[in-house]
Amino acid sequence: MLYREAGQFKTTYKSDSQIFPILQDRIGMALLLLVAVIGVPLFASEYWLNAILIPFLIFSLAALGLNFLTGYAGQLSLGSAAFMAVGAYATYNFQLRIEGIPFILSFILGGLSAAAVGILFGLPSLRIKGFYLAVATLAAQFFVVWCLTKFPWFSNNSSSGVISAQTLSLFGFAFDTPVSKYLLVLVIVAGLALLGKNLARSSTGRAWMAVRDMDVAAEVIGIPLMKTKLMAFAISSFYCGIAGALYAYCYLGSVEPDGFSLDLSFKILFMVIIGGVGSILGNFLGAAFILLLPIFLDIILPFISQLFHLPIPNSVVSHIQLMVFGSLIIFFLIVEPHGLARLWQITKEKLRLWPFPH
Amino acid sequence: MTKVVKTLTFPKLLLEHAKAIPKRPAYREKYLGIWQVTSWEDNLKEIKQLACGLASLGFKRGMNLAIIGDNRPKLYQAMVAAQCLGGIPVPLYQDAVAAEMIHVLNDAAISFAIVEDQEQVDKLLEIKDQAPVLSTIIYEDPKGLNDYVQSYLHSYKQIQLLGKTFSDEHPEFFITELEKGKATDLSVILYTSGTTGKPKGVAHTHQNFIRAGQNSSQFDHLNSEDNILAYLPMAWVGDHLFSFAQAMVSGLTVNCPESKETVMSDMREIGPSYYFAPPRIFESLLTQVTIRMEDAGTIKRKLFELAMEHAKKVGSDILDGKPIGLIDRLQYAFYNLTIYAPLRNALGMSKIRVAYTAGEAIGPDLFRFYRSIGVNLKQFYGQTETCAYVCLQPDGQVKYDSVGIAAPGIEIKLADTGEVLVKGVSVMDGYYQRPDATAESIDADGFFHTGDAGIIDKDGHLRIIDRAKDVGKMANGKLFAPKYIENKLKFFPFVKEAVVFGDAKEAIMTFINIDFEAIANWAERRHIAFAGYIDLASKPEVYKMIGECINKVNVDLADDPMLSHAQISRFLVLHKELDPDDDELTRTRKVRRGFIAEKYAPLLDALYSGKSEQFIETKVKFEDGRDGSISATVRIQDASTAMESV
Amino acid sequence: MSININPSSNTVLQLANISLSFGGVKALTNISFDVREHEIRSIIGPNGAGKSSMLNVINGVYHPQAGDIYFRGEKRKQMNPAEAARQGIARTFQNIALFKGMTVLDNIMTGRNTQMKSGFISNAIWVGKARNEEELNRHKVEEVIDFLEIQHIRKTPVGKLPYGLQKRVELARALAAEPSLLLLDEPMAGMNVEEKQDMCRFILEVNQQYGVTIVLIEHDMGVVMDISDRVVVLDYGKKIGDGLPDEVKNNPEVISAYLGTNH
Amino acid sequence: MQFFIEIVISGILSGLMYSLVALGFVLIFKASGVLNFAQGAMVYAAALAVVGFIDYGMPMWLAIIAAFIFMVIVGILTEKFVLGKLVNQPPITLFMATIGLSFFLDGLSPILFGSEVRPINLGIVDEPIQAMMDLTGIGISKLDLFSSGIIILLVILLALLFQFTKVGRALRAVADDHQAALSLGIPLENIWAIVWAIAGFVALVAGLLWGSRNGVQYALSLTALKALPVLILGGFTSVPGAIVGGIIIGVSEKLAEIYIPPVMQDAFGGNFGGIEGWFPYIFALLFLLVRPEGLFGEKHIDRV
Repeated sequence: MLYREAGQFKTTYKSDSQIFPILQDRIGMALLLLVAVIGVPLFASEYWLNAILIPFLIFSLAALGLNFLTGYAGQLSLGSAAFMAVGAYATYNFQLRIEGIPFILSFILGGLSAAAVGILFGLPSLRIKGFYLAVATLAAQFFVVWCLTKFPWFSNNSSSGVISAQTLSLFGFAFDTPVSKYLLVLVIVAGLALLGKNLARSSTGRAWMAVRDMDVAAEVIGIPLMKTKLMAFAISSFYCGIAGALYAYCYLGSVEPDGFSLDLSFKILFMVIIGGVGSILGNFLGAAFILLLPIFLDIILPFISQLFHLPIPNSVVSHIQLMVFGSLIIFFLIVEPHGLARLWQITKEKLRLWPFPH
Repeated sequence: MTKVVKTLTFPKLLLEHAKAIPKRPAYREKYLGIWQVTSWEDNLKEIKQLACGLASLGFKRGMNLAIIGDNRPKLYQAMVAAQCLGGIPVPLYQDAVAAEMIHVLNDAAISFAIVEDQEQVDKLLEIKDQAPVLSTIIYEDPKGLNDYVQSYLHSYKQIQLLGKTFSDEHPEFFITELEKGKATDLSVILYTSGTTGKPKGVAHTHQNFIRAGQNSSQFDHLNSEDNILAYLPMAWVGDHLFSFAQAMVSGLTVNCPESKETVMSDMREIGPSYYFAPPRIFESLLTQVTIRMEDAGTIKRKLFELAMEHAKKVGSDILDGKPIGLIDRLQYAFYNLTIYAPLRNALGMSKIRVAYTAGEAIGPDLFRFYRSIGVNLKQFYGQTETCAYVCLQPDGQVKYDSVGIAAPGIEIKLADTGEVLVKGVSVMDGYYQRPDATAESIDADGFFHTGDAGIIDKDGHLRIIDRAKDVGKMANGKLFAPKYIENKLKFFPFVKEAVVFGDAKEAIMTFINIDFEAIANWAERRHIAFAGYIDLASKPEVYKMIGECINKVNVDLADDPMLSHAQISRFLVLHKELDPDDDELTRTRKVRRGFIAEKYAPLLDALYSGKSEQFIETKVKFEDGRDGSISATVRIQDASTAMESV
Repeated sequence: MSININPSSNTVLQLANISLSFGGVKALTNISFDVREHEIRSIIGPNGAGKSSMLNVINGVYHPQAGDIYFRGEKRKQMNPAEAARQGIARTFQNIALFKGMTVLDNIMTGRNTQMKSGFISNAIWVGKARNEEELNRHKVEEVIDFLEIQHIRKTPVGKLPYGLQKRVELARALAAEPSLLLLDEPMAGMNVEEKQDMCRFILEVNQQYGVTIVLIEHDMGVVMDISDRVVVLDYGKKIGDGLPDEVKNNPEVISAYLGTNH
Repeated sequence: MQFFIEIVISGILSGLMYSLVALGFVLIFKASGVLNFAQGAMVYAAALAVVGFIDYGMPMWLAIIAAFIFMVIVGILTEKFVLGKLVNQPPITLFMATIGLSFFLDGLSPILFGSEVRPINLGIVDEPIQAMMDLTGIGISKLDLFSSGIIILLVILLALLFQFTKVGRALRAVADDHQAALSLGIPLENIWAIVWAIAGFVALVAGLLWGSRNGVQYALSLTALKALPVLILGGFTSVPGAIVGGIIIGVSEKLAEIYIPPVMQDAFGGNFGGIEGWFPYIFALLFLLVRPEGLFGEKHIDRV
């Protein structure tokens, strides 16, 4: 309806292969970024920054990481949290043990460590497929968390492996206020999202999708399976690793290995499913959804209980949350396997065709 | 805007643009997925190479160059290339079958032909023996032709390479040849669609088309910022005026679609600022709109209907800049945001400044629809012999039933037979090598006899009622204007074609051709099962519905004292679609009434003899050129006539 | 698309005593034949004769237990699909093997992956090298699209396409790799007459215009006899005929094999 | 030595418990190609149902029957409203759906039957068999032995069912070829419903046995994680695989528990207990790298 595409013709492949080929989308994106960079810091409350926006961005990044592996390359992983943990702990140790290392560098190194671990646990994908692989990734989940708990070195001998993040500072500027942390996270996540999008639309991304959709055919047209799969594992883990580092440094401040449990992995998986497998945007939608849902339930359930005069104890609330999560996953898998991203896509199509229905 | 100079030719205009606006796009062509741009300076380069190449093959001043194919920059360039050498481009209808081309090739003594692709090459090879003069065929798209061995076949590229070397050897050749060109030289020969008899070549001089182009460009303030979509046959005078003459004069950009199938989407992409389409295209677009809207949700459809009503109310007045109340304006603005603008966008008409239609009378509702949603649709009048440049509708004074006022540099008057006579800049030099025919149509005072009957209303607007020769007398001696009635019928979305008979008869009969798409849709929504065209055409429901349309027309006619006697008394729905390939329509889809009367004589007799049905078998030409025949028993029905309103 | 000619010999591919079996089941027994430069070589035979297995052996999807393959004079026990692709062997599959989740354009672009060298980092950064490479290959792909006349479905997801068009897209993907040897597994299966005519036209043009050598599996005898230079006949995994179309047509063994099954 | 044997035996016994859960997975995977991650949640649900019904005042036997009925209903509903709606979806999608299902059940069952930890008393005490203790000095819990007995019984029962009943044949047919199964004149939906019912029953047994050892609590839901390595080892489709795999995992796990941590302790210092969380996975994984088709699985080729 707001789209006016007549006259937006492409005279080069460059312009034809832009991320947002339609002018109106470019404008919309620009506005969104403007709000995120200027509007939010001005108006958002501390609660919003700490409890919603920062984790939202971080989880989006983690989901993006998993989406590369599961959504694009078709390798289901249940161990994302483990790679986040590696990222967090590696970053912590680089900060701790290398005098005056720029935190950006330590983040990157953290990400790379995660990537390395990712490749290690990706190796089975060369021999095994599907469920076997999914189960195999659980090995990473349990093993990594166990290692971080049991080897005191990782947590600098703190009890039960808890680490508390050092404050990040760049050229003497310390990222210690919610706003500064938010902006830092925003920049990193936005940047990585852009790189991710480029990857997804490049030959790399196509190779991933080819392997996902039909590995035999992919091999027959000359796509090396091993390289492609391992790269997916590496890049995916790298993104998760960075997300883990941000999780520790910009969100929680101090984390313990058990914080990166199987539940967290599932949470991220759900973000991907509900957001949309094989989509960049989807990760953000999914993260927002999964994060806001509990908050929403906390608000709505007491209201309902009053409405029907039936008391709902807190334990039940958490159980209801589980149920809602579970049924939502099933609902989305049945109704829209491609998640919110596809829904958005459909609405967009409708807007483009307006006033016509199709 | 260039001044009219006695020596001005199209090649010289090319030079000017290449100098003045070298980087502006002259052509865009959707090819390999993107719009490939040819700037004016490159345009000059391309044309120079081609011209020199042609010259090196022996193409000389005064020769004619046949051009056959869809609208392609290279083919437009070929026209200029020929003109640079003092040759005359002769565009042919690309969808004509081989046999139809023979006449033109021989009549214009074509020795050189530049064609688009294998399809056209094959046609020419097929008839080469019947066109003895044809000695060189140049094709643009080599696809599928690489194993063709004929020595007289050359690819466009080859020729341009030849041209490069040639112009390196003779650096001055091109410019000197170009300078020799005079404004009074022939610039193009366009063959009339030939409603009757063999097509005649209409010869125009450079100054004819340049002046027509200049005046009309000034009339609508066209400039190098404008965009037009070139999708109508290059052999048709309209395309030559819009996509060639006006483009060469005003330097606007000509955009060529990727293929026939993609015209609509390509139009959406380009969003032309200047657009021409014959009424039938505007009509089918509207039909699509209505059909697509029918599947919309109730709310949306309601909104749409409201918007359309409001548009009917104030739309065209707003476009004509008439004073409108604030509330109405606000309403219109709201609907514009929610419906009109998106609709224009969907039709690819968002950026249109000026849109024209001509060739046939356009239905009032149809016409008003486009104007009311903010598309500045206007009508003009002209024919091949007058560069399609006789009358234009000025902005602000547009009426659906007129074709506008005499265009700048044109003088019109009516003969006492009612025939429209034209004199002025755009009148042809003459029919190519047909002084006899020329003498018939251009009288001593230099007035061209259009063969159209018309009247001039109080504010000087010309109104065409019919072909002069078709304006006949009925048995009772009263006026009979079949086309006028046919058009009224065709204004109904369900009627694709109508053929009205009654000359020297006591009653008026009509054949109806249903619009299959529209009626099929109509039938489906009423759960009327049908087996195909013939079956659908014979459905009682369809007859009933068509009957109602005809009654409306009769009521309409009754209002007009001059024509109230000329109401339709009986009708039938034809069992096959009238088709140019069967010579029932001209290539420009005008009905050949006489031919049809003969071909369907049994039906016509049945109409007059009061039968209620009639069996008939008819020859048809299938798409692939095979001959066949279809037969059906056609139902005939009486129409209810209306009382004359006094 | 480039013409890729091997001057040394005009035999591109030589299969010597190939035997292949799955578990106990014998798919191919002791089969030998050769493929010459620029020819259209057809493999025919009743269902389950092992035709597809033959192709799978040629480009290394299956690995024969016995026999040798000589490709461009180079002897090898078995091929490896990816390597075969890099050496200019492309193919289509009997039951379409397109990437369902991708658009037509992307599917065909994957055919260029072997030609695309830029690493994932420059891909991620996108500007410069990676991007130019992308555009270069896009142009190549668009040429293929133009050649196969599928402009109008460029950006449609392949899943949404009718069968005939999917087959065409798969051919496009194979052609995009600019192969010197093209393996076509029943390219016309399940097509209507018109689609078949088009497909024939394309195959012939690929063969003539771009000099691509073609190994063709096809059920439609009319087509096979029309367009192939030489024909191999398989039956129950054994070679029962080899030669010019006419020779094969009149080979009694072949006839009997076909009398049994209805083709 | 004696100690070693004791470990091995207890390994076997606990391994059989794993097998029991794995069995549930295998049944459903064989029939409908779904890796039912919710199997653990079903165990939890079943056990909760039993104690729940007891709390509602039913006698044990009735509670068990009621629980079984409950499980059957859960199974049928799952088939109807989850998997039934996901036919022709890629297996991964189905798998994720079952993850959702497990969340749903983990939420639902405590709401229905209460979430506080409760014991199940099968009347068998969890203490070593004295006689054997005296004889060999090896202590084996009666409960373990009883459980093992039950499990073996169950397996035999299932085997018989598969071999000698029409349903069984249909089930086996459906495993390798849906069309063939249809030809037996049993609609797939029914077959799947039956399978889910059986899986529910297996879950119930598992729930009872596990529950009677360490009480009915959320941890039961995690038994799924115990079964998964067993599955990689034994293959998703093989009943014997599940049994043998379970035993192997059980034994190796127990041994590892005893022998690995001390070694590491010497190497790095600190406490390295609790390796059972990951050891089975790494173990199964390494095994898989050597033999991708698993214990009894057959090599399969992609037909193209």
